[in-house]
Amino acid sequence: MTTTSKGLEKAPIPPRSSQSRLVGSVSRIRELGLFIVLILIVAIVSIQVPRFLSPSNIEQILLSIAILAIVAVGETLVVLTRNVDLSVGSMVGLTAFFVANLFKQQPGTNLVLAILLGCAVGLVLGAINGLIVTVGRVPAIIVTLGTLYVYRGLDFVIAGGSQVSASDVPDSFLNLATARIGLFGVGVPALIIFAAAIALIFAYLLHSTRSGRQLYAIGSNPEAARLVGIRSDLLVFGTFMLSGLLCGFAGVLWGARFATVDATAATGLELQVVAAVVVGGVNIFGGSGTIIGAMLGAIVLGTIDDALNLLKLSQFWLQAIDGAAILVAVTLDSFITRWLQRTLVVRRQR
Amino acid sequence: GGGSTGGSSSGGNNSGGTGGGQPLNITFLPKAINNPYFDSAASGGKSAAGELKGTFKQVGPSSASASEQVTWITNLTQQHVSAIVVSANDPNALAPALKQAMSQGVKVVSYDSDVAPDARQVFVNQANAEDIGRTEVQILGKQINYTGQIAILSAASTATNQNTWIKYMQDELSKPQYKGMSLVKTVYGNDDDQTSFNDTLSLLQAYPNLKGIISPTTVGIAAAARAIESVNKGGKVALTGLGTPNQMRKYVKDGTVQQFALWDPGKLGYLAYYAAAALVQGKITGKEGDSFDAGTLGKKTIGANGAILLGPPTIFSKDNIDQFNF
Amino acid sequence: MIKERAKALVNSWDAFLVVLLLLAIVYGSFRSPYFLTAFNFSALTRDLMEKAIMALPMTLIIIAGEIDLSVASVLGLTSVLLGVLWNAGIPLWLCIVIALLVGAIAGLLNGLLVTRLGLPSLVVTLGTLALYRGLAYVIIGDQAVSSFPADFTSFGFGSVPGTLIPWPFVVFVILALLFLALLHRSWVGRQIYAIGNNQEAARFAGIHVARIKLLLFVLSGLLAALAGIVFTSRFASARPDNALGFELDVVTIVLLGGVNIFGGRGTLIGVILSLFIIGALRNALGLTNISGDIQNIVVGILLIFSVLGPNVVQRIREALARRQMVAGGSPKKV
Amino acid sequence: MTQPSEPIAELIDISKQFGTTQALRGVDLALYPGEIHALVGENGAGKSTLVKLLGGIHRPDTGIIRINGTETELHSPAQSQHLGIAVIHQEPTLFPDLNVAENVFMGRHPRDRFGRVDWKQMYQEVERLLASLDVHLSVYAPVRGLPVADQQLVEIAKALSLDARILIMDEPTAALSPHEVEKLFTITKQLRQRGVAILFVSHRLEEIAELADKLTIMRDGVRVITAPASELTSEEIIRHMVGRELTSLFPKGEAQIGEIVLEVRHLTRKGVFRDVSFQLRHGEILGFSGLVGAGRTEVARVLFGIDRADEGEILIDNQPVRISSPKAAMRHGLAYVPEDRRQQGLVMDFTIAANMTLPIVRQVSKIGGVDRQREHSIATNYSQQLRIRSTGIQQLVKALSGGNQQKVVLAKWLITNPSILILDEPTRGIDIGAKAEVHRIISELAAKGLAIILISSELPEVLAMSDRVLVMHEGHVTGIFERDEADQERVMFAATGQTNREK
Ligand SMILES: Nc1ncnc2c1ncn2[C@@H]1O[C@H](COP(=O)(O)OP(=O)(O)OP(=O)(O)O)[C@@H](O)[C@H]1O
Ligand SMILES: Nc1ncnc2c1ncn2[C@@H]1O[C@H](COP(=O)(O)OP(=O)(O)OP(=O)(O)O)[C@@H](O)[C@H]1O
Ligand SMILES: [Mg+2]
Ligand SMILES: [Mg+2]
Repeated sequence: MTTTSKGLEKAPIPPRSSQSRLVGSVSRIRELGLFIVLILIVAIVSIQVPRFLSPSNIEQILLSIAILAIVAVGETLVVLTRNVDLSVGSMVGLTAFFVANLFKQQPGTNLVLAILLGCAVGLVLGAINGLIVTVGRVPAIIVTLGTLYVYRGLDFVIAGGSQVSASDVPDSFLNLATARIGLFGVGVPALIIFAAAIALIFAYLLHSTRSGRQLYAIGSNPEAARLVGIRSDLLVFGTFMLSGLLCGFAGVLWGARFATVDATAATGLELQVVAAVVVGGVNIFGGSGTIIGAMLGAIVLGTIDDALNLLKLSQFWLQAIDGAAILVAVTLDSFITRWLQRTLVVRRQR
Repeated sequence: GGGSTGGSSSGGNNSGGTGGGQPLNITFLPKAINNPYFDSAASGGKSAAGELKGTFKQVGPSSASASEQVTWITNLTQQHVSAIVVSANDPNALAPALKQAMSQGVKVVSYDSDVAPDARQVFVNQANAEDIGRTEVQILGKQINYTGQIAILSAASTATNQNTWIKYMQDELSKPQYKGMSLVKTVYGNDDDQTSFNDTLSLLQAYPNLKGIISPTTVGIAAAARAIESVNKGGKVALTGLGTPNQMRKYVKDGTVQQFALWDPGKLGYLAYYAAAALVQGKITGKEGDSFDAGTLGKKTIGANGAILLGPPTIFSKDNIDQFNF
Repeated sequence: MIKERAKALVNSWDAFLVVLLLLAIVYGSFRSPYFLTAFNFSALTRDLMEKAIMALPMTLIIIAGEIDLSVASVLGLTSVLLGVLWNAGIPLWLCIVIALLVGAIAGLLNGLLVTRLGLPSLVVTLGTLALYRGLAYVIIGDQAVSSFPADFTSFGFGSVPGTLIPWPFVVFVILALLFLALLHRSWVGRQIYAIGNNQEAARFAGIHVARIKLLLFVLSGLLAALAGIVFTSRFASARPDNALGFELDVVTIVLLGGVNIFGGRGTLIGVILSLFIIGALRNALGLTNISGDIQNIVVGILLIFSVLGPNVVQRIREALARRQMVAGGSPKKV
Repeated sequence: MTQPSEPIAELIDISKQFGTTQALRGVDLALYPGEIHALVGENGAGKSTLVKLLGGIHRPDTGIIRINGTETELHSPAQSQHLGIAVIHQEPTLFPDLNVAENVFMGRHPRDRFGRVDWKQMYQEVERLLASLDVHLSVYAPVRGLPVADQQLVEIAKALSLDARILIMDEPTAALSPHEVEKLFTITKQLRQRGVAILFVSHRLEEIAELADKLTIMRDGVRVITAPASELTSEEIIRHMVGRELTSLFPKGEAQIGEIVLEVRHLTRKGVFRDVSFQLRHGEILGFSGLVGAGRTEVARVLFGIDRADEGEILIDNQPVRISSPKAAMRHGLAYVPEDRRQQGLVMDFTIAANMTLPIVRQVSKIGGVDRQREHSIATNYSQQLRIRSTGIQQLVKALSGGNQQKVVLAKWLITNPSILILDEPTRGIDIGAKAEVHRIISELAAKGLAIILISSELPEVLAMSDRVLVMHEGHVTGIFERDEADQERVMFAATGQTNREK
């Protein structure tokens, strides 16, 4: 079905200049800027605390953001289409409780079944969001702000004051979060592998499928997307479903990792996720950004937190510096990106 | 001004108090609802209500917030409940609203976490703060042979009871037998599982030689236990504090935690309900020396500052944990 | 002219909100005998005032196409500052002035980052949400100040003598009138709408886009500080976690008020109505001891249905129109 | 030209109403393979509406559409595309965040045998396509920031890549330079040769004369006449369009040329234009000519305080001035009608009145707020002067046709009562009647002593309207010609940068 301009007079392909290619890699420059910020942080901190770069610490950083990263993948998809999903924290919390409680109520539940059920719950919640957005024509921020309250409320209704503790769930479930998988002869925590695999899969889909590219188109100019015949509603609905699905899976992992689950699990996660996504250079108004960028964003934020901890700052300082770090990171990133653009692409080629 | 306000409010009580026969319409207002600890307390309150043929209700914010508690206090005041039993997120923020409630004839009992003394009639104290603080340090000291770095994982940095306990812990640590132990850091998990969990991991990363952690909060100790276990440091880093047996059962059995303490929150709620009922029925006014019958807990007497003490906490270990279910 | 306006009002969002408010009140009075009392309305109103004060500039900021998520943190920061300064023996009026100043500076920083560096406000204020809240913790540590003079605390908790009108409500009414005039009457308001609708065209029309946005952020910081003072006074307590999470409530109020999150559309009247709708509903539910979570479910559903409902009605009407007469209206959606 | 027997697309008795506006009334139109059908008419005549019906964007209220002889309901753009209809819309509908190549192939990316997007092939295809248009545009460049002209070229490439049997172009040349127009025409003719049916909307009569086989003229939503293009003279076309005789298209009047009001010395903005110097006098119209991308807009932006100059001086009334913002520029008596009315000129959700008074909203305010009465009278006045076709000044500008929107922008700046008026493509996309009016207004303004810079890519317009013509090429001034020495050849020579012998 590939359409070509075969009918037109065959013109020779003009020579490609490397400069013109660079213009096209503006999106890559975005990530480069953030990457430099990351390197700067790492360099400065590891001079102070050499242990910062030890494998165990790196593992700790990645572990601390793994669940967040999975949620951020879904959020990125949604944000790319000029929508937003603020209900992720509530969806994670609800599925986390649902799955943990399942083990508590029905002790013999099969692990795989529980995971699937958790994902299914997330999928349904995401589908509800998607339906109201696409069929109901309600702006996503309103819908998901509403379901942020509603899903959390449901969580409270289901949980009441009860709590699931570590002793209520089987070890096989808890092992999801602590297991290690051998990879190149090293034991890598399963959580990190889950997150990395999900990120890579979706990065690939976004880059190499038509639907993936169409998400960018929708976010970039919804009206034009309609004009070129993109089925925007279907795709937007799909991204909300995926966001729900990933939240469902993240909820399962959440239960496994923290073991104690009550109705407040993952409260406020949405702000962290949105922070990671936007620090990662995904345009909050849609149309540009990548999964890799969002992952970098999460890593940068996780690294900052870890660095502050290793520098043994009083905890009272943590939040303030965390906030300042976000500002510095995005400011630096914006300067670096602009500088790179200016030096690499002196003038647009004509 | 505190004394005079207290006087006038108790004067209001006297004029309004018509003795026994008052309907018992008592509402619990915990720091946050949907918290297992307060839920246990509520079940105690409920059984007391059953014994006294009163009504029991529990309302409150979904996350520990003083301002939402104030909203609830005004709500309850307008419904003219006969008593509010409150665990304060902030001792002073609640005071004006509670005083207003008292001025309208509503009795106020604080439990678990006190409010300003002039804003309630009695305080049902779960345990002596000094005992709790010192006992925690003693337990941990024994476990780590009185040597090494330790840290504290608290709830909110502004939680009054936590801060009082921490103060006594520090005092205890300054005694000579603890000279080999050093308190390296106090962190605040805000009674949130994830925060407490991550705080613990951060402690373990930043202080690789850490020997022990005290977490005098039920949320914190459970999250810390899971965190220690998740990095396979169970048994290498000692953990103690205040926790519920149900949450801690797994970790006690697998050796991550040897000992921890808690009073029975059910009994706390039970006692608080009885105290509120006694106030409503005019059996007590909140004066030091007043005494009342507290059902299965026997006769209780009001001590200094209008406080009623529940009794010493229970220390849980492998040997006794299966006898408890809360 | 007048007829036209009346007609526009009947069809408008604001009219819809008025109906909603009336429904909430009717519902409340059926639910609880304590609802329709002066004392209750006084309490209900008092409870809303910090959010109400912050919602005023938030409305303008969102109409201008930006957002300020840091308001609740500014509230916390100024509250703590007030306490610490007061504890240090500084006269109260000076504490208040300093707190307001710091609030304005906090807003200024937001504004500068947004206008000078061109960073999206969502990201900037997400950062300062953490920064300002963090500074509150840095300043006060594990302390809390509550030793405020009675005169000060009676402002937050007291009423205009002889009435049940809370003092903070008086402050809010004055501010609301000022903001109404600013947004709906003055040229600044016109420029704010223009910026929210088409920032570039506004710039080409000689509007100082950056300056106006800066002004709005400063205003937002200033009023968040004022809300902080009211809050501190009402609870007689300066704590770093004061008003934690209020930003979400404020945004919810503004959005339910019909303000377009992408800027350019909405009215202040709508926001004020929505404020009282949410307040009345929560109060009515609270009076019957329905817990906060269920209240949240109700508010969440209300938020969604307030937009979904009219959409559905509109679509049904369009579909019917198309079916009935072939020469129907435009099927183009808004 | 032999008449093919069967029309490939047929519109029969089509009507379409928007609210109270009857955009189309019983219109018939037939497109034949291998025929270029031109559609002309004043602004708001309903041309774009017709185009959108064929594009599947709007559906007719009544009437029948036949494609290939079968009655069809075009209910979505996708379906329309599927039936072989490619549309270049009047306003570019591109994805600013995506690069040129993806814009061309969005939704139809070439795929390899695993179903993955074949990026390499896509870039090659688009490069070939652009080369065939003789357009030098990087396929990797994001569309955001491309000048309107380049965006239009991307639109054209997109439509051509569809390889459609019906190609509809709604004012494709409005933003193009003569060279690009020529290239487009060549390709259009090639397509005609291959039997594509082409519908072509334009306001430029000379283009129609060159290209069209058949002509349909519309007025107020009604088809006035359809005839072979050769049978109608320009005068007849104009008469059918406007419904009256048009006295003159370029009514350049005599104006008293006065003192120097604006002087620009060695103005430079790095990487964009260099060493631009000129003088402008009261009553003078200074035309700015040049190819697309020559830097004329950039100069205007600097003059109006939107961008900063790196070097050089601006003098107004012989005083050096610093213009740091559009507001400052307005204070110095400047006004600027930008080239992109949707992005830069209008607030779409505002009424006509609010748009017109936006730059002076502060001045029409009293203590009590904006003086609605004064606003109303000002707007009504200008709306009448410029003959803006609307339901009233309270109508939202987004519901106006392109030409009427442009008039609103013009009014908005005339209201500021400027002494120097910069017009950037003021007649782009404006119908011939309105164009004559705009020209008349420009002349009148000059006669009143206003100094005018007229940036235009339409050579006849610049030549006819200007007292002097400044020509730019790649950021340099390559010539300034007096009215009598400026002719098509000289200006084009300078515009293509072939020596600046006239300096
Ligand atoms: N979406 C819409 N809603 C309401 N009115 C519309 C809409 N689109 C077009 N109109 C109106 O329909 C009429 C025809 O507009 P159309 O855009 O077809 O004109 P046009 O001939 O293309 O003009 P121009 O030469 O200026 O592009 C105009 O009066 C316009 O205001
Ligand atoms: N936003 C932009 N980013 C990068 N380059 C730009 C941008 N806008 C214009 N340019 C470049 O600046 C130069 C001058 O463009 P400008 O739009 O001023 O030309 P112009 O002579 O006004 O042409 P037009 O007839 O299209 O208005 C061109 O090389 C153009 O490609
Ligand atoms: Mg048109
Ligand atoms: Mg230009």
